[in-house]
Amino acid sequence: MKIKINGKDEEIGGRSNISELVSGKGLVADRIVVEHNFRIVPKEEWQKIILNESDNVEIVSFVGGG
Amino acid sequence: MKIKINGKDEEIGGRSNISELVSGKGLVADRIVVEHNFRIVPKEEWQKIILNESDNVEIVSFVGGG
Amino acid sequence: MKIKINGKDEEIGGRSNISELVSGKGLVADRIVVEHNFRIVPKEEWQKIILNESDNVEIVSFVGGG
Amino acid sequence: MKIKINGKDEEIGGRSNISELVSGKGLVADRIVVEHNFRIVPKEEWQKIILNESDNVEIVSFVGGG
Amino acid sequence: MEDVLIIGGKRIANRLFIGTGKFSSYSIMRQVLEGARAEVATVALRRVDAGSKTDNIMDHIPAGCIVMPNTSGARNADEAVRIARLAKASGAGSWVKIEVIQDNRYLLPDNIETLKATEILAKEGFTVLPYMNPDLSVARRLVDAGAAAVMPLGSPIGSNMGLRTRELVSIMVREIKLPVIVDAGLGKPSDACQCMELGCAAVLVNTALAIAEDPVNMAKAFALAVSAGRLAYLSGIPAEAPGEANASSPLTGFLRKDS
Amino acid sequence: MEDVLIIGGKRIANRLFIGTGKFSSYSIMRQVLEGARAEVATVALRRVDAGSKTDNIMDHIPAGCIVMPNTSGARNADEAVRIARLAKASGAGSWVKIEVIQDNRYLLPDNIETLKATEILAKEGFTVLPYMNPDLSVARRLVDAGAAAVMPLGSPIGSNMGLRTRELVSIMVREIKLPVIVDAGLGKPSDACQCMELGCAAVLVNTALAIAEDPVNMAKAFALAVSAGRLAYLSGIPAEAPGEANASSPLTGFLRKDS
Amino acid sequence: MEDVLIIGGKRIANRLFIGTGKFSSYSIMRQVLEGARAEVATVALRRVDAGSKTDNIMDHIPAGCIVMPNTSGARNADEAVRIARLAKASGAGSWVKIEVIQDNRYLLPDNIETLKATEILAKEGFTVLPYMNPDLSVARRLVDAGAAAVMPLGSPIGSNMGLRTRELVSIMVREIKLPVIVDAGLGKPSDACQCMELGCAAVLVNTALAIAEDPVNMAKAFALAVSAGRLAYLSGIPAEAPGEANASSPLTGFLRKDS
Amino acid sequence: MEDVLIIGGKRIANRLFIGTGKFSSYSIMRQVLEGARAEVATVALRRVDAGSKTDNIMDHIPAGCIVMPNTSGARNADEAVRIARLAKASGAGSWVKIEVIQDNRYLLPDNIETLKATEILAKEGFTVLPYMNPDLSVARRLVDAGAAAVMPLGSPIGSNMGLRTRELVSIMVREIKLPVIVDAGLGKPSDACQCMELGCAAVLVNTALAIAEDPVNMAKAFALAVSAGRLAYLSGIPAEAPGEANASSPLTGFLRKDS
Repeated sequence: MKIKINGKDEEIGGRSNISELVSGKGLVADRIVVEHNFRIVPKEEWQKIILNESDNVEIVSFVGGG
Repeated sequence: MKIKINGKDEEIGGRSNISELVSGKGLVADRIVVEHNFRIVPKEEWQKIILNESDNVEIVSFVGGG
Repeated sequence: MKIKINGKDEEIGGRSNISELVSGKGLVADRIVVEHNFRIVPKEEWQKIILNESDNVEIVSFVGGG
Repeated sequence: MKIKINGKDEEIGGRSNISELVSGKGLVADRIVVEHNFRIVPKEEWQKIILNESDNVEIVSFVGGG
Repeated sequence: MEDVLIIGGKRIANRLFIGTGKFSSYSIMRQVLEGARAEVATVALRRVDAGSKTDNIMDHIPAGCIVMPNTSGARNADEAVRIARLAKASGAGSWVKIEVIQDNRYLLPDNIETLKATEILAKEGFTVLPYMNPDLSVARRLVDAGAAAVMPLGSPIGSNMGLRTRELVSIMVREIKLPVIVDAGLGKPSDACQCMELGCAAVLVNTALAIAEDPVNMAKAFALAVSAGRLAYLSGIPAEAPGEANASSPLTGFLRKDS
Repeated sequence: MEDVLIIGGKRIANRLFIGTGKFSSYSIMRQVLEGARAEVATVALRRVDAGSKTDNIMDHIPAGCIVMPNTSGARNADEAVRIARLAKASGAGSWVKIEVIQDNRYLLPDNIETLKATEILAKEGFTVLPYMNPDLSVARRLVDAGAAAVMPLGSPIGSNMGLRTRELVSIMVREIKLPVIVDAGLGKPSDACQCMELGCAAVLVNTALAIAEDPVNMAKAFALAVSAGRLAYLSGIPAEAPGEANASSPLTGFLRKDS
Repeated sequence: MEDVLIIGGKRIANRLFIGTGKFSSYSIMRQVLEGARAEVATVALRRVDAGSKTDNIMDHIPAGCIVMPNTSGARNADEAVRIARLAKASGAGSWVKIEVIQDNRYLLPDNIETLKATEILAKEGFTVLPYMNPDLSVARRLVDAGAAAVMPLGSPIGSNMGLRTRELVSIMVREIKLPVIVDAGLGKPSDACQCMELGCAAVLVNTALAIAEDPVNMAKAFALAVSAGRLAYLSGIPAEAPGEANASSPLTGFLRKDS
Repeated sequence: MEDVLIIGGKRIANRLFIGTGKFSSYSIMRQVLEGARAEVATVALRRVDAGSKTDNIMDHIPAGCIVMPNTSGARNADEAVRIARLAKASGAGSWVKIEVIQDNRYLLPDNIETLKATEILAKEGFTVLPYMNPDLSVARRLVDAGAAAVMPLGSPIGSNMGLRTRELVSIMVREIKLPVIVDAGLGKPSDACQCMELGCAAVLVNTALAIAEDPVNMAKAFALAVSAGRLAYLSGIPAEAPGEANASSPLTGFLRKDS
C-alpha cells in the first residue's frame, strides 16, 4: 500500500494505524504532531485511525528557527 | 429644486440641463468635466440631461498636483 | 591701592595679605586656589604674601563642566 | 666612480656631465628634471656640471597621480 | 547607445518627472517644466468653484509633455478609479498616477487599495503608475495587475528627507522587471542622483522644486543630477572599498635621503 | 549671473577637478579629461627609470587644463617642498597639491607637516592647495599661511566611501573664507553632488573614474553631478521637514459621497 | 514605575525576544536564552525524518520562557494557518509568529497573505504576531484583524544590516496602538538600542547572536542594549541640535591676561 | 575574564565617563553619578565671585570617583597649562582633560595647541586626556607626547548629533595603541553603544544627560549601553551581509501539497 509521508511516497505493508506507523519509524510520540489527510490527529486517536492507500501523512516537530 | 453640486446642496430654480448649470455658474466648458449621478457626461450630452431633485453633480478640472 | 582680581580692577584699602583678601570677600579657603601674579600660592603662604599696587590675583574653584 | 642615481648606487665610467648621464640612459631631456645634490639644475647648466664620486642625482618626470 | 525609458508606449528621454503642485504661479511652473525639459508632469483634479475663471493649468504645460493626472484625494480604490476616469474624460490622455491615501498625517499610500485600483484601471486601458509603500510582494502583484511602472516613496510627501527607504527600493529594482520610479520625499539633487545610481528608472519630484528659493534653477539642478545618476549607473559604479585606502598616485619610496 | 571659481588668479568654470592616476592608458585619461571638460588635473612626480621611453603624460593633458602636481610620496614638509620645487622646474606651472602622508595604511594626511609645507611654498609664490584631514583650526592656519584653497578628505583615498566627514567639512565651509574642495574618497556622482550642495567650491575625483567600467562616461556623470549640486546650492535648498508630511496636491475633501 | 510589556495577556519584562535558529547546539542555545534571561523565544516546525532521535528543542528552552512558533516555510496564508495549527497541537501554546514568504532571495514577507493568515488565526484564539514589511496601512489592518503586535523588518533576515527601515518603522510606532517589534536584520546591540529609543516595544534577534564568536555574551550585550534603549525612551531623549555647539562648561572669559 | 580599562595607573571598570556641566542642581548631578556608578567625572575651574558661598561641587562627587578637571576656557596651550596647574593645586589630583578651543561657534578643539599643552603637562606628571579633532597623525603625536588616552569628538559639544566622525575615529581605534575615548556630541545611548562596538575604550557624556527629562535614568541608560557595546565588541560582532538574506529558520520545502 502506498501512502505519502512528509511529501514522499512510501510503501507500507499491511494494515496499520498511525501509532504503528510512528513507532515503526522509531519516533517518540512526545511532542510530535501528526496530520492525517490535512487534519491534525490528537494522540488519543492514533490507534483508531487506519491508513489507506494514497493517504497523506505529515509528521512534524519543533526545531530551532527565528 | 435642491441638487448636490460638488458636495454641497444648492437650490436651483426651474428646469435646467447641465449646459445651463455650467454656464450659469460662469464656468467655461473647455476642459471641465461633469459627472452626473456618478456617471461622466460627455459634453455633447450636456444639453440633453435635465437635472432632477436630489441629483448629484460634480464639476471638476485640473489643478497643480504632485 | 588698586589690584586686579579675577580680571577686574578693585580698590583695596591699606596693607593686606592674601588671607585677608580671601576672608574679606567672604570666601572659604577650602578648595579655593589663589594665583598671585601668575604663580599659584599654597595656602600656607597666604599670610606671608602682602599685596602691592597693580598685583594680579586670580581666585578660582571647581564648578560643573563637561 | 660611484654615484647615487634615483636612490640606487650606480657605477659610471670616467668623467661625465649631467647631459651625458641623461642621454646615456636613453632619456629625453624634454620635461625631465634633474636634481643634483639636492639642487635643481636648469637644463642650460647640464653640460657644465661634472659628476663626482658620491654625488646624489635625482631624475624625475610626471606620471599620473591623484 | 541611446538610453530611453519606455512607458505606456511612449519614449521618455528625461527621467526627471515633475509634479506641478505648490508653485507660486503657473508661469513659474511652466518655466520649471521648460527649464528642466520635463517630459512627464503630474496634475491633480479638483472641484471647480462657481464663477472661478482661474487659469487652466493645461494651457501652461509645454506641448509634448505627457500629463499624468494623479488620484490624490482618493481614500480607496473606488474613489481612485472614479477620479482616474474623470481625468481621462477631461482629455488628459490615459496615464494615471494612482494615489490612495487614508493616512492624513504622513500621507502614506494604502498598498492594498492601490493594488485594486491598478487592476481595474489597467484593464480599462489606462497606463497605470501606482504610488506605493515600498514592498516587494506588492510590487510583484502590481506587475501582474498590469501596472506600467511602480512608484515607491523615498520618504513622506513634502518632507525633503530623501531616500529613507533605500534598502527596500533597491531590492525592488533588482527583483522587479518594471521601471521603478521613486516618488515623494526627495529633497536635493543628490537624493535623486542616488536613486538613479541604484538603478531606478526615474524619479518624481515636486515639493523640493516648488519651495526652493529659485524653483527654475533647482529644477535644472535636479535634471542634471538625474542624468548624472543614470549615466553613472550605466557606467558601472565601483563598490565601496572599506578597510585600507588605495593610493591613486604611485606609492614607491621617493626622494628619501636613505633610499 | 556667471558662477566662476577663482583660484590663484585663474577662472575655473568646471568645479570637477580630476586626478590622473590609475587609468589604464593615457588615451583613456585624455578622453576622461576631455569628456568631463576638466579644467584642473593633478599629476604626480616620479623617478625616471633608465631607458624608459614611456609616453609623456603632459602630452595627453588637453591644452588649457591647469596642471596641479601633487607631492605624493612626501612624508614630511621638507620632502613636499622639494617635490613641489621639482614639479615647478618641470614646467608644470606654480600650482601644487600638498600631500604629506606618513600613514601607509589609510593614507591619511599629516596636517602639521602639511601646514609647514604650505607656509614655505605659499611664500615662494606657489598656488598651494593642501590635502588635509578636516579640521577647522588647521584650516584657519592654512588660510593664514597663504593657501589658495583647503582640500579636506571625504574618506580614505581610493575607498569610494563618499563623504564620511560631512559634519566637519560642512563646518569648514561655513567658517572658512577660502574655497573648500573635497578631495579623496568620493565614489559616486551623488557623493560629489552632496559636497557641492553643502557649499563646497569643488571636488577632486580620481579612483572612482579610473576603476569604473566606463571611465569616460563616469567622468561625464560626475561633471553633471557637480553642476547639479552647485546649481542647487545657489538655488536655495529647502531644509528637511521631518515630522508630518506636506501634501503636494490640494488636500480638500474630494468626491466623497458624504461630502 | 514598573515597565512591563503585555502581549496576549502575558507580562513580559525582557524586551529582547530571541530566535533559536542556527545555533551550533541546543546547549549553546540554552545558554543564550538563560544568559539573556529571554522571556520569549521563537521556534520553527519541521518534518521529522524517519528514525531521527534528535534531541527535542523544547527540552532546552528554559522553563517560563514563552515559546512562539513561527510559520516559516509558508508561502501563503493557508500554509501559515496549517503550520500554526500544527504548532498549537504540538503543545507550544497559542502564540504564533506569522511568516509568509514567497521571495526566496531577500526573504521579504508577503503582507497581503500575512494579513489573511492573521485574520483567521486571531479568530481562532491565537496570539498572533505577524512579521511584516513595514507599512502603516497594512499595520492598521493587522490591528483590526486582531494581531497582538506587529513585527516590521529592520532589514533582510540574517543580513545584520540594522534598522534600514527607520523612517517607516518610526511612523508605525507613532501611529499604531499595538506594540511594534522590530524583527529581522538587527546586527549589533546599537541597532537594537536604536529601535527601542524610537519607541519600539521589543526586538527579535537571532542571526546576530547565532553567528557571533561568543553567542552567549553577545546575547547579554543585546539584552543590555535593549534595556538601555527602553530606559532612554522613557527618560525623554533630547533632540539633535544641529547648527552651533552648546558648551557643557561655563564659557565666560577666563584667565585672559586682558580680561 | 575581567575587562578593565587602565588609565594613569587607575583601574576603571565603568567605561562611561560623565561630565558635570549643566545639571539643574548638584543633587541631581550626584544622583546621576551614583546611578550610573560613574568612576570618572569631569569638572571645570572658574573664577569665584566675591561673597559666593555656593556649594562646593567636590562635596557632591561620590567618593572614589576620579575627578578629571578640564581646561575649558583655554584658548591656547599656555592657558590650558595654567588652568591645569591651578586645578591640580586645588587638590583634584593629577588627571586633566585638555580642552583648547578658539572656535566659539562650534567649539571645535585646536589640535596644535592641544598637542603643545599635552607635551608640557605630561612631562609635569599629569595624566593627560586631550580632547581633539579626530586626526590620526595628531593622535600619533599625542601618543609620543605622553598622553594617557586620546579623546576625539563625535560631533560638536552639546549637539547630540552622535558619532558623525565614525570613519576617522574608527581608523584611530585600529591604529592607536592608547585608549580612544569619544568625547562630545553623543546624544543617545545607541550612539555610545556604537562607539564601544567600534572598539573605543570609553565615552564621555554630559549634555545628553543634563538636558534629558530624567537625567538619572538617562545616565543609567547610557551606562547599560556602554556595557552592551563593550561586551559586543569583545564577543565578535558579525559583519553586515548585504546582498541576499540568510534564513534563520530551515528553508526546506515544507507542507506543500505538491511536495
